[in-house]
Amino acid sequence: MKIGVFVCHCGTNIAATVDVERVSQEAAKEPRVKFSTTYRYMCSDPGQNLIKEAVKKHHLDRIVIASCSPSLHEKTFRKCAEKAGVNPYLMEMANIREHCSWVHQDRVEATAKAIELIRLALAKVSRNKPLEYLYIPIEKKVLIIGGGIAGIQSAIDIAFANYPAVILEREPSIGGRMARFDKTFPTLDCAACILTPKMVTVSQSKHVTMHTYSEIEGVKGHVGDFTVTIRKKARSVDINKCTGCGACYNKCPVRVPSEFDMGLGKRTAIYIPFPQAVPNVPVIDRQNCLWFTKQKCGICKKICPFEAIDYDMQDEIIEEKFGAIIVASGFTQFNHAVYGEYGYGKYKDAITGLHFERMANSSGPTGGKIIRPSDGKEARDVVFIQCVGSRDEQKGLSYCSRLCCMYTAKHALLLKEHNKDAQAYVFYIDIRAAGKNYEEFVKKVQDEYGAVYLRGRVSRIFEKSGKLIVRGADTLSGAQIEIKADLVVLATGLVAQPDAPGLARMLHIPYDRNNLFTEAHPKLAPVETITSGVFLTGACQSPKDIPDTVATASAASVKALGLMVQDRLQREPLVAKVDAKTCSGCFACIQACSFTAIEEEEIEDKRLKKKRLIAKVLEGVCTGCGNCTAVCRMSAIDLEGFSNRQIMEEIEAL
Amino acid sequence: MTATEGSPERKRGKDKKDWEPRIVGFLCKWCSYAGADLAGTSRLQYPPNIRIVRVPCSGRVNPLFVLKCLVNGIDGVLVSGCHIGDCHYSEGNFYARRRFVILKRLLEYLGIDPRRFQMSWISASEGDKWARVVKELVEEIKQAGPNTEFRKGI
Amino acid sequence: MPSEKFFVKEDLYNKLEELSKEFEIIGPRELPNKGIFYQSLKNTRDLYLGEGFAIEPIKRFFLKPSEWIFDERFRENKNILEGIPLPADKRIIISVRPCETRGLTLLDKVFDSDYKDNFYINNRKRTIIIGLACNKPAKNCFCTSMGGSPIESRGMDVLIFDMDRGLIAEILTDRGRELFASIGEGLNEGQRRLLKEDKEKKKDLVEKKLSPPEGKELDKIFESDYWEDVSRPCIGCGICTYLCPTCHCFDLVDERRKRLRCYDSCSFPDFTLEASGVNPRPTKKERYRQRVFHKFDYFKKNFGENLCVGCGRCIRHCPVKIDIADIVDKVPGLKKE
Amino acid sequence: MRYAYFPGCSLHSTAKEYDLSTKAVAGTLGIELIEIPEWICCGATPAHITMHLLSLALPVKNLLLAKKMDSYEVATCCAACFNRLKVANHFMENDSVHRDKVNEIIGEQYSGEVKVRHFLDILINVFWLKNLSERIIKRLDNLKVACYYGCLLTRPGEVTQFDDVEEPHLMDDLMKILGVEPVDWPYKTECCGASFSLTKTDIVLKLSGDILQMAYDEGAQAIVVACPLCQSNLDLRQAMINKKFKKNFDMPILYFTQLVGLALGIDPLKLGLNKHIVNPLKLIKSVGVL
Amino acid sequence: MIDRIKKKAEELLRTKQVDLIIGYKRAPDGVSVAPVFIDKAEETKELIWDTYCVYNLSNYLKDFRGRKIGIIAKACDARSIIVLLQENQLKRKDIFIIGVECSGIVDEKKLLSISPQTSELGFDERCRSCKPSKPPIYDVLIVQEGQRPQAPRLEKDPYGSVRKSEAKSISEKFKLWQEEFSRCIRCYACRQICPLCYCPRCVADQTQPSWLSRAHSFRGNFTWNVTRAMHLAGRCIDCGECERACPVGIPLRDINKKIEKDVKELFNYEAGLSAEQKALLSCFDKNDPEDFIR
Repeated sequence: MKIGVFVCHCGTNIAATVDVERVSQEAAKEPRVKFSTTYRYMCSDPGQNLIKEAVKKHHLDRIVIASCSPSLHEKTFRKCAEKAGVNPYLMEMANIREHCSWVHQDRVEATAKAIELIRLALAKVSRNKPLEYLYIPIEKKVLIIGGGIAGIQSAIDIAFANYPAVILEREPSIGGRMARFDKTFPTLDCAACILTPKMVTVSQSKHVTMHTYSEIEGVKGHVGDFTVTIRKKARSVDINKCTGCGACYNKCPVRVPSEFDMGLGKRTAIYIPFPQAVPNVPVIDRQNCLWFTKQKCGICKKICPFEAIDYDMQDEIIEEKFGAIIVASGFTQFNHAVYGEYGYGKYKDAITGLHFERMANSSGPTGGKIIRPSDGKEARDVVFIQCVGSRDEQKGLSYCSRLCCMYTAKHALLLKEHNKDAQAYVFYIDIRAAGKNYEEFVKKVQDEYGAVYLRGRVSRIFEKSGKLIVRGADTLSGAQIEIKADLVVLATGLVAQPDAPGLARMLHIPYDRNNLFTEAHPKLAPVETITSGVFLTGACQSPKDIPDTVATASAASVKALGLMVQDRLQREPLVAKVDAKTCSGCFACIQACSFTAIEEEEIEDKRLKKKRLIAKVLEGVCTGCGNCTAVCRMSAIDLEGFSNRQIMEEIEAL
Repeated sequence: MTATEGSPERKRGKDKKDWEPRIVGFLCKWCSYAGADLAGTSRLQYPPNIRIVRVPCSGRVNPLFVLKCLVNGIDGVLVSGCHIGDCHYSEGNFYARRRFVILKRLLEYLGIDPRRFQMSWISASEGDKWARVVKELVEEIKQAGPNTEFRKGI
Repeated sequence: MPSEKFFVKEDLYNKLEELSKEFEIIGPRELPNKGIFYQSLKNTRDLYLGEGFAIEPIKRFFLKPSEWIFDERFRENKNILEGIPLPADKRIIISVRPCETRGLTLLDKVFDSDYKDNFYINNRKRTIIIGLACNKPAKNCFCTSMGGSPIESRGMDVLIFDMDRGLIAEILTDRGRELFASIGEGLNEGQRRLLKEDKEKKKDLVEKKLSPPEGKELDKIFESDYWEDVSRPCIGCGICTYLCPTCHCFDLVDERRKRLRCYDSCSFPDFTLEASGVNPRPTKKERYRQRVFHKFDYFKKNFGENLCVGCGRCIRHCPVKIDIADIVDKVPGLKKE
Repeated sequence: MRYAYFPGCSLHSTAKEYDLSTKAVAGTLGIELIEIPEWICCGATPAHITMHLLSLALPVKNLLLAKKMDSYEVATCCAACFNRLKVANHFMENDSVHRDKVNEIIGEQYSGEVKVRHFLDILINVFWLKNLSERIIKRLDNLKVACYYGCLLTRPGEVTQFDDVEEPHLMDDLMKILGVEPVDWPYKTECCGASFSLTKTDIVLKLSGDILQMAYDEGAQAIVVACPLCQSNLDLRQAMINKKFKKNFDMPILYFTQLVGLALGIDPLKLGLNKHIVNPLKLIKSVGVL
Repeated sequence: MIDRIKKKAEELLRTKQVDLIIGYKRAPDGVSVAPVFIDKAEETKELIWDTYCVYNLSNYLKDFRGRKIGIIAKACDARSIIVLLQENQLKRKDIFIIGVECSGIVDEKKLLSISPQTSELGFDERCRSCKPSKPPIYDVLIVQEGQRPQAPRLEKDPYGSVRKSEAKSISEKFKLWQEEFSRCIRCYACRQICPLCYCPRCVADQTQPSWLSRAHSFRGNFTWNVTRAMHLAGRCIDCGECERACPVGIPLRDINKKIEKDVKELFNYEAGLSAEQKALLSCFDKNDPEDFIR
């Protein structure tokens, strides 16, 4: 073993308080050290060339760099070692700058400590093993969980790069929450007009397959090799045969409240959620269909010209492999029934923003007329209440949902458009309109559309002779306000989907106490998670409006495509490894591994001449935390790069 | 060179006066090691008695490492990791916390001065806390005195 | 110079006090409800002269449980091996059982024959052994069957008999004579007669009898399943070997740039584990059979005597009550006289 | 069922009928109410506005008196007394700073071990409505009332733990058992002006007026209350309200205990029905109880 | 009671339900008891059961992996079987547990020192604070008829002795344990007798890296004993075999009880309750104590 020690001056950063020459001489006296020198800037090109020449000249096989912190130049010196013909993992650094020269002024003590730190590095490097980078094959396909605008945009970007994407959507059609909107702020484009073309491009793209009316059952494996179990719920309609002619759902006798229309309108048992549904294939709601409940009717099957209806279709479980996963599971609304002040949700005329969207929508249940759900009369005085659930630690959410101020302003505008003598009153705490043209939009609603903005909270809503009496305060004028409103629209906040924790556990990604998925780093890695290969987009990470959602969708797609373009993913070889002879199969490591990166493996034990189970590390999944090595009583499992021998050698040299 | 002899530069004073404590710190590379780096970049001064061993996570530190250090005559051992909830590997420090409370109480039960083995949570932005912890540690170990329990190699 | 001396305990204690200036005095000491252990006695009154048996034999003062063999220094880019200086201070080990000293004579055959072990030989030279005859052998002692007896004196410098009124020391070697020159006085007729009677009485005190098999008989049953059955309860710990006055297997290991010699036991699973991973004695059967054959077959072929002094320690301290005498006695195919 | 009864100042004076009817009902149903000997003022609103410690020490003194009667449950009718006793228990149990200070003032150790129940709570959750309905002799049919809970009875929710803070319904449930039809009206917990009655009477006239108006609009023939202050604001001030707002309300303000008494067949005079400003007897005759 | 055990063992062997029965038989010295391994039905008459049957036979299960084994198990032995099941060392279907109701086992070392007059029956100190007399897991239970000398239930607080020694000063504790550990001869009987020490290569035998010094110095002995205790944290079910097997009388149970107490008080975790239990050090709780962390 021939070790080369290279002590860096780092200009004066080190040389000022550490006698680098003497350190280099002392290091030369250490056992197994063949060559030791100093240079002003070891990380510079001349410095690195010095290393390369020294390696050639003295046939060095291991290198110790005494300079700055590894978090700065570990990669640099590893590449330099590789170019010099030394395995990159036979190089160790002694941090004699941040941990020595900068923090100790006494020259004698600093020099002594620098020598000891080099001795530690020498001890460690003497036990290093040459390691090769790990390469994991990448499955060239991306799974997108959720078919809202986030999922659709991701699918379009992935398909654009000619890589296959699979959209997994729980509802019968893609489109998500946005499909229910009427207009979008601030441009007032009709939501369907800007969404449907994207849905069509997705449905026609040969790179995108859609599993609608399907749920995710389980995820196994790791980046590059995710195995996902999908349950395709029985649609009772054969997608390939059905042309979407609509004969069936026009004849179906059943009328039940439509979830898509938030219960304002009705739908049949065999139905498509909304006219522009993609795929434009109906689904049979087995809870309400007369055939499934009472074995009666069956009209749809009879009149279907293409025999697409198949009552005894069963759920289908399929397994597919993916290289990356984009989570776009979206949001749901805060349940305003927790507020007694607003009547615990018993007033039919106290609706949420989405109800208003459905009413405003021309293809909605009310054909665009803003009416009072209780008696169907057109609503004249409408009160909008902001921050319902948001910014309320007691009964609601601690965070601000970001976009309610904007959609309420839009609603106030739509109200005026649909009924010119209607009057909107908006109770708010602060108007948050930070996006592009957002503030101007709100200003326009206040000035041109006469919306009355009252800064104050509503203390009570109660019904009196058919009207909703809204009691609130106007803190700017100090007056107590009482408005007899025809309709109250509650701007409920955005919360995570109810099954978000379940999905997070399946994907091994962390989530915060509001069940919103946690990003790898709030500033520097907002669309990634600490589980490599799993990316986040849209409101499932935190409430977002459509522009931000589309932006994060494209960002997540780039991250996923980053994996797709490589046929093999290079990974640091600093992963755990099991010594079969020593492992007793107690699997304390499997229980302790937070990344389920260890599996049971059956081997033929020569000594006992029997098959037995031992632990096996999945190199792709292992993040190298080393927790299993500390839990293993017989030290059968060891971590490359920070192995027991390396650390124990460092301890001996202390 | 074993700790008992120590490097030639460091005098092996027998009595407490001119004895300098030898302390080892197992620092997790994502938080505490970065915290120590920050202390460096902010030029915070602290006594040179501590030697840092870099580990990927506080969860990597095996109780036998701490035991090996104490038994080799090291005067003080510190294990430092990310604050609970910040761990880069999400749960490493939870396991470390549970493992080392057992070891610490056992060592104390067997007569090892509790000050000799300590733990701390230091995040990558707490350079000042790192300098403070090292100062306090050196002070406490100075009071605890040299590790005579295992020094004489009995 | 009379070969027997009579004196009382007080004289012995004072003599030891005086000798302790020149010699390190080692003797058995009783630790309440722990057992009797040989320790270097700071105050000679702690010396235990009763009937009990020390748990660890005096083997550990000659073949030390663990000792550093040599050290490695690194000077001027060269690795230099430095020997460890042999201790020179003189020692007296007193109140030693005859079986233990007889064990030493067997160890001498190993460490002081064509293979010279300096550490062992140095320890033997610098130690004077004063034995104490057994008044009350334990129920698992069977030294008489192995050629020994409660009053056996081979390997001792002086053998002391504990008579009820005082102690009679039988001087055996010059070192012993020199030591006991200034203590007590010669025997009178009555005491000599008492001594002879006491010797006769002690000879047949040992009840447990065992007729050790001949080497040939053992070889015949090397492959028999008998060894599988008797070895099943064995848990593979090191008690019987470490506490046996005659077991002398050791292991070499390098630690902290120094080489260490320490006891090893044939019952440990990886005693014969080879670097290739092959273990010629993989199961308890081979390992226990090795223990019996080494004691009653191989050693006899090499050195003419059985490697067992019948002290009964391995039976007394075996956690699972394996009785080697009973096993050897009931070996299949042994012709019973 | 034995309780240490804490009547409170109103029930010995302006709200005598509440006391009479409570004792009458309890007596008929066999609920033993033993008045706490030498009970003192519960502190009510004036105390906790002026000096918080005083507003805790007074009720704690009463609770200790009850404890000496070795009955660990206090029954009370007045909403203000109920509120003060509950708040005192809450602080003495959870807030060690106040506990030590109050114990130091009183010179005895107390940490909230005496339970406090409102009589309405006793009727519904201890005596059980089922048993009560079996004891009903005369159902008060075709009588429509508005149950008015006021503020102190239910708030603050986590301290009183009495009923739903926004939508209380206990009195409504009780009325149904008596055959009375409770009106679903929004002013169950609206403010009646409380102690402004003396200092700023016009506020009380406005607020109580709104309550009367709402009850009238919802078709209630009378308002049922459980707090002497609500009763006096709605009953005593009704004439002034009529004069000021040119209304002609003739709305009797009854205590729930009085209606329960009538249903149990107790003589109206024993229930103090003759002590009201707005005479309820006319309404009762019309309903056919007498 | 013993004939019911014999009958059951004999039936198991005859019907081939098990290949081997592990039980107790009289030792050659006629008084004490030794483990016995019976594979022929007629040999089951050798089986005995009395207050000398101290061994935790589950220690031998690791030698017969994969074969059908019948084992006689007291309450403490059964608890160690549960831990072995929890750690995938045994398959429940391979083990037929003949549960035996036990009322206390004799401590032979103490018997030697007790003079006959005292009424003490020399019961093992461990049996005095043993909670259940019935094994928590068994296939058949041999109930004890008639009254056999019952081990007196002494201390209510099983950790009384631990708390006493915890209260001592640091130097006092160190001196005590230094003296105890310096007597250790590293025979590893405590490891070999313990049913939970089943590692194919113990860290004590490993030299790369050399976790602990093989030298018989206090340094090596201290490391060995702490390593053994730490590796039993949350696993040791206090069968007391280690202390019984130690030839030099080191109070090993005091060490295990200390960790057992801490683990119970800190994490409310008890070893050997159920085979589905998670290993103590392989899980954590959000609010584990961290008062000692700066």
